[in-house]
Amino acid sequence: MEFEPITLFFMLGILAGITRSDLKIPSSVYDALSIYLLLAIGLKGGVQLAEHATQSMLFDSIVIVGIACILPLIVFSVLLKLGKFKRADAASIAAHYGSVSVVTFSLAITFLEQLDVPYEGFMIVFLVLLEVPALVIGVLLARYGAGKVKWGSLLHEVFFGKSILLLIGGLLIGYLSGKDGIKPMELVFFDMFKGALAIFLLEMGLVAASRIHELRSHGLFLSIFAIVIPVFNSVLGMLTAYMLGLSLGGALLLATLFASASYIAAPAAMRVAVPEANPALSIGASLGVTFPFNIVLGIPLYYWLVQQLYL
Amino acid sequence: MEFEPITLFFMLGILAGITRSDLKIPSSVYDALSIYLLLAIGLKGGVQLAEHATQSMLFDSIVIVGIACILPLIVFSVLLKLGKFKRADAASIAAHYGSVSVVTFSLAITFLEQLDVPYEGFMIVFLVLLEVPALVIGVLLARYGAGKVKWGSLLHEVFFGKSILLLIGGLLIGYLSGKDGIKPMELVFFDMFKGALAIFLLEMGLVAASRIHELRSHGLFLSIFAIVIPVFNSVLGMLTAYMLGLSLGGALLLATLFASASYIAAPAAMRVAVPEANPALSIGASLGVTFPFNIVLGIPLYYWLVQQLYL
Amino acid sequence: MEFEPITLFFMLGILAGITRSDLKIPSSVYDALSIYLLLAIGLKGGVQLAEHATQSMLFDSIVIVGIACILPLIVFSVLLKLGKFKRADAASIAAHYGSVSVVTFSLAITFLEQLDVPYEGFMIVFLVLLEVPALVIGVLLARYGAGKVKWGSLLHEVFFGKSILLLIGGLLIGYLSGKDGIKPMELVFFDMFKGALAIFLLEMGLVAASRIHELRSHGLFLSIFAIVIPVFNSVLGMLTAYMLGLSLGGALLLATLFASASYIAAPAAMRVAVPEANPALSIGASLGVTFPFNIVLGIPLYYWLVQQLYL
Amino acid sequence: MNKNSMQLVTIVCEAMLEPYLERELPALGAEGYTITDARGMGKHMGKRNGGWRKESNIKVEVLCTDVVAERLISHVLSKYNDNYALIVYSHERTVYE
Amino acid sequence: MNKNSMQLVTIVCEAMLEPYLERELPALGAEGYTITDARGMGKHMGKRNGGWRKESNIKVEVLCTDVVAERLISHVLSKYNDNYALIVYSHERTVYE
Amino acid sequence: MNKNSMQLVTIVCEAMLEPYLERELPALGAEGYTITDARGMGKHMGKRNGGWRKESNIKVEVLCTDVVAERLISHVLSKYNDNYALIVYSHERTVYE
Ligand SMILES: Nc1ncnc2c1ncn2[C@@H]1O[C@H](COP(=O)(O)O)[C@@H](O)[C@H]1O
Ligand SMILES: Nc1ncnc2c1ncn2[C@@H]1O[C@H](COP(=O)(O)O)[C@@H](O)[C@H]1O
Ligand SMILES: Nc1ncnc2c1ncn2[C@@H]1O[C@H](COP(=O)(O)O)[C@@H](O)[C@H]1O
Ligand code: NA
Ligand code: NA
Ligand code: NA
Repeated sequence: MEFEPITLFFMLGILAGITRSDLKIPSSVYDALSIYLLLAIGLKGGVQLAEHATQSMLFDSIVIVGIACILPLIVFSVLLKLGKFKRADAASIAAHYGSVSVVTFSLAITFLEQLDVPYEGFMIVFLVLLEVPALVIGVLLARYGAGKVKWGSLLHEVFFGKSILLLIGGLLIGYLSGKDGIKPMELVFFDMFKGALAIFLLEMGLVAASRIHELRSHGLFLSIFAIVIPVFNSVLGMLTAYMLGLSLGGALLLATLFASASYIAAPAAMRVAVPEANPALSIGASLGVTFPFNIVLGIPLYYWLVQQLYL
Repeated sequence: MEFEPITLFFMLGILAGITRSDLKIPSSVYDALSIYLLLAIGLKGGVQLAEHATQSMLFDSIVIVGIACILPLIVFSVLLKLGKFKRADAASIAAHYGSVSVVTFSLAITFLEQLDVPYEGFMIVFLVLLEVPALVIGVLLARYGAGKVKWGSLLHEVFFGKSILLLIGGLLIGYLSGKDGIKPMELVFFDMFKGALAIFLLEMGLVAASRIHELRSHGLFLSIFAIVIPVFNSVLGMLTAYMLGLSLGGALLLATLFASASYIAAPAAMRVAVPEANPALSIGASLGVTFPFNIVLGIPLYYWLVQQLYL
Repeated sequence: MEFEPITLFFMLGILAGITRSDLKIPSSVYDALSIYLLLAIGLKGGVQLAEHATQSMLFDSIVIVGIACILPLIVFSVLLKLGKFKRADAASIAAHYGSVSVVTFSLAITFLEQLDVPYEGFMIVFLVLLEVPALVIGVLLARYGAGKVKWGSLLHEVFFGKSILLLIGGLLIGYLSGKDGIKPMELVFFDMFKGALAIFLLEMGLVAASRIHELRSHGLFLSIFAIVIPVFNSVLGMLTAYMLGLSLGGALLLATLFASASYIAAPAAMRVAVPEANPALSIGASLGVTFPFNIVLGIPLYYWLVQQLYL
Repeated sequence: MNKNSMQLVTIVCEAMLEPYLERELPALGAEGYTITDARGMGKHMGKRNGGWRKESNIKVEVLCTDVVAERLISHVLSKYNDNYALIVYSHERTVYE
Repeated sequence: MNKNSMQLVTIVCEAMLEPYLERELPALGAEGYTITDARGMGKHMGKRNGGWRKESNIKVEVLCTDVVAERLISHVLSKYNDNYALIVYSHERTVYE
Repeated sequence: MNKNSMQLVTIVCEAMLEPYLERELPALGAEGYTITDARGMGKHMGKRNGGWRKESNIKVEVLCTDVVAERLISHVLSKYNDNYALIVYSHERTVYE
């Protein structure tokens, strides 16, 4: 049996977390790695975009964002009706699951590259486009008929928050510099990517291990939710991709985007815009359950599903 | 049109700074990057020196340092007479503009390598030599006829301050190890250089954006000063290079050295030796105006000027 | 004369330390580098193990660990009888010298690779095996006939302390992924190793320079001790290797393992289990004297000795 | 060397409130503040710990007059105490100039 | 805005004691604590400075009742003062809710 | 458990003063000190903020007798207050041994 080392790094982190090892990744290293990963992903997308941008991308984008907007609405109803969650909590969790996780996306790319499966280079554009709308919908759901929204703070938090800024910034730099301009930096931003991701996942394992404990209230319901919803969303994603005529690799990436839950941009935005929501619930579910699930089982599962669809 | 990605990284940092994004490069990462850049520049110079040291270097050095000592005197008079600055402030700013910026120098090297223009490898020696004298002159100007100078603290601050220590240390290590000895470290210290510089410039953009605000008093005068003086100094630099028979590439490097203003060694040294000078003025000018100017417009301008001179 | 750049980096750190330069490697960078080095060493060992594991390794391990257990007993008697140290201090120092230093080991590997001398890839397994037993023996020596031992805390500290966890974790990941699985990470974990080690040694020089001052009491005795004992232990190590039929490279590595003294795992473990021991003595000796000695003179000396043995 | 008696108000809260407090404290009359990074545990932990690492608190200290202290404290409590991890305390201090 | 008078107990000690204190303080009745990283020098420096960099202290602050304060202080002193670098002090503080 | 009443002197200043204070405080009679990294704003900000990032202050705390406190405070104020960002305050504290 073959093991994917990146997943093993994640598991080592989990192990260190649950055995209460004194292993700690300094928070500045964590910050540095996340800045690096966001920039690298953006640059990669930008270079690809400069070479392979297609006419149909605009149409594809509109369809994908449209369908993606349904996700938080479904999640919200499930939590409110079935889960008996408070309105604010349901809305906040919906925003997390409607938005996306850059690291999960990176792992799907790594997964495809390991198997030599091609994919559309411009998928990174969808990553950027999908990050934001669910956050806005989450706030609207929380505030519907109640209280006023600090839209100014929220939009600022979202658009000038570091995830979007670095992704779009990287995208633009990659696009403007092109493949040749980026060449002297390829070593750092492209070739080192997988190694850096491995160290980042070690840390993510440590964090995820500490997050699972937070699912004290609503624990069972949320845990099941945090596995069922991603699978459901992934199916929606691959069907959308199939419909739009994306390649098999592209379908896996879109499925993974839909399935992934945000744990960086969404918590920050919700803490500002819906502060009465309990962040332990949303982060516990997205980071403590969904992220590990996607990394270890989800991506291979979605790949298998996509293969059936593309037979 | 072609864009240089490193400059784009700097602009992304500026943008993040002025939009008050939450993007922050942890200070330990900034420190680590600056240690890395200083060492890498030193090593590169040392290896080159081991291979290409020439007899005329000593003579060249004396001429260059001699001419460089005139720079702070000119700057000082301009500030005192035209700008009506306080003696201490004029002296401190003169020290900043007489000394040099390692990062600006690195960008000029990157600029030449992008265009495949050769340059004298030993230029790095001049970088080291030019860092110090202006600081001493600055202190003398501030103290002339007044107060006593803590020369002990100052000299210690300058020679065992990390910039000089790492530059000279790297130079020696590179020189003693030679090209073959350094080979197993080339990947880290040479090939990764440009990528690391890009991330560093992202941070420099953030810092520069926060520094420009400090030019409240004397703002207009200092802003013009911070653009005119570098151009003037660069011309002095390229004439010196021409006179000494350096190559076109070498002339651009010397022009850039003369044009650049220190924002690491000089602030630290002036804070110790001339504490009554207002650091907001000198850092606001050197880091908030001159550094961005040199990075974005200055180096291409100096290159164009050098080309005219070397026709 | 040829200089090894890594040693020069260490000396630059020492120089910065004793001249009280303001050069400081941020502690988070130090932590990040040590995590990286431990993982990289582990991965390297794991990949080699997957390819070259031999039947005789189990037997070799038992012999090596058995002989290694004698080391702390000798050290303990020397300190107690000859050095008139307190029981707790003697036991704690014995634990440090019985255990091993991962960085010293890395340098021995680098030394062999520079000279193109082959070695058994599975030596890293002995590194892991030798880290622990001396710590247990140290505690037993301190507690013999007195007080009770918090074995729970101690064993947890040792086995889930980050050194062992990362070494064993890296070993397992390397073993499970194999050479091909690790390939996309080779750049980061293998090719960058020597450069990262150089920066780490710069910091180690700074730390070592600050540690030597701590040898105030017992200073002379401990300083001599900290040079004689490693040489003695190295001879024991190379004889063991010779006896077991290891290669010349393997013998140098085992000699270095025996000669090296722990300065990460042992201090942490002793602080928990034998808190009345004075850590300034053990760290002063192991980090302030033995580590520099091994890096600069020890490894070449052991190599010369091993060559005589393997003539 | 002048001596003044002033209140030292200490606010320990989630790090994400830093930019907000930085804007609000001076507006409420604080002439300065000092911030240090902190981590901690309190009664509301788990229920409203918003940071996504344990190490995500800040400690904000403000030296100010009694009047300003009163104003800062009641502002911070009324605006943030319901939804954010927070603790506020104060004491008199002698300040030298 | 309620005011209570409480003790603020401050413990400055080696960073390696953090996990131990984190377990023991709540068990002794502390309802919360705040920790910041610190570095320093004291009388026992050199003799028992266990960290292997200078920057290895922590400052632990606990707001609590007099009874709990007494308990924390005597526990910490009796358990750790002999073998670890440590200093403990306290003062009254007004806490607002 | 002995109780002593001592002054806790707090100095918040530019980080670059750390090596100077480290040498001067013990010479003036301090038996120890604790330093934490801090950032902040004050009246002189902009006019003499020498650090080249916002995060460049330190907070130095010294527990000492009244006499030493007086000495430290007047030394620090007279030597550094003119040209460096700085604030100094103190209060009595109960120290346990
Ligand atoms: N009793 C206490 N003593 C010291 N610090 C406390 C105490 N209670 C809370 N804190 C600090 O205030 C933060 C927020 O507290 P809470 O809102 O109770 O979770 C905690 O993370 C601690 O840093
Ligand atoms: N007089 C003092 N004032 C402030 N902090 C102190 C004092 N004495 C000791 N400390 C702190 O307590 C730690 C341990 O002190 P000690 O056990 O005396 O070495 C030191 O590293 C300082 O951080
Ligand atoms: N009123 C205040 N309250 C708390 N900290 C202050 C206050 N004023 C100044 N500081 C701190 O002292 C430093 C120097 O102050 P200043 O010299 O006024 O710029 C600031 O950066 C703050 O960290
Ligand atoms: Na999603
Ligand atoms: Na210059
Ligand atoms: Na050993």
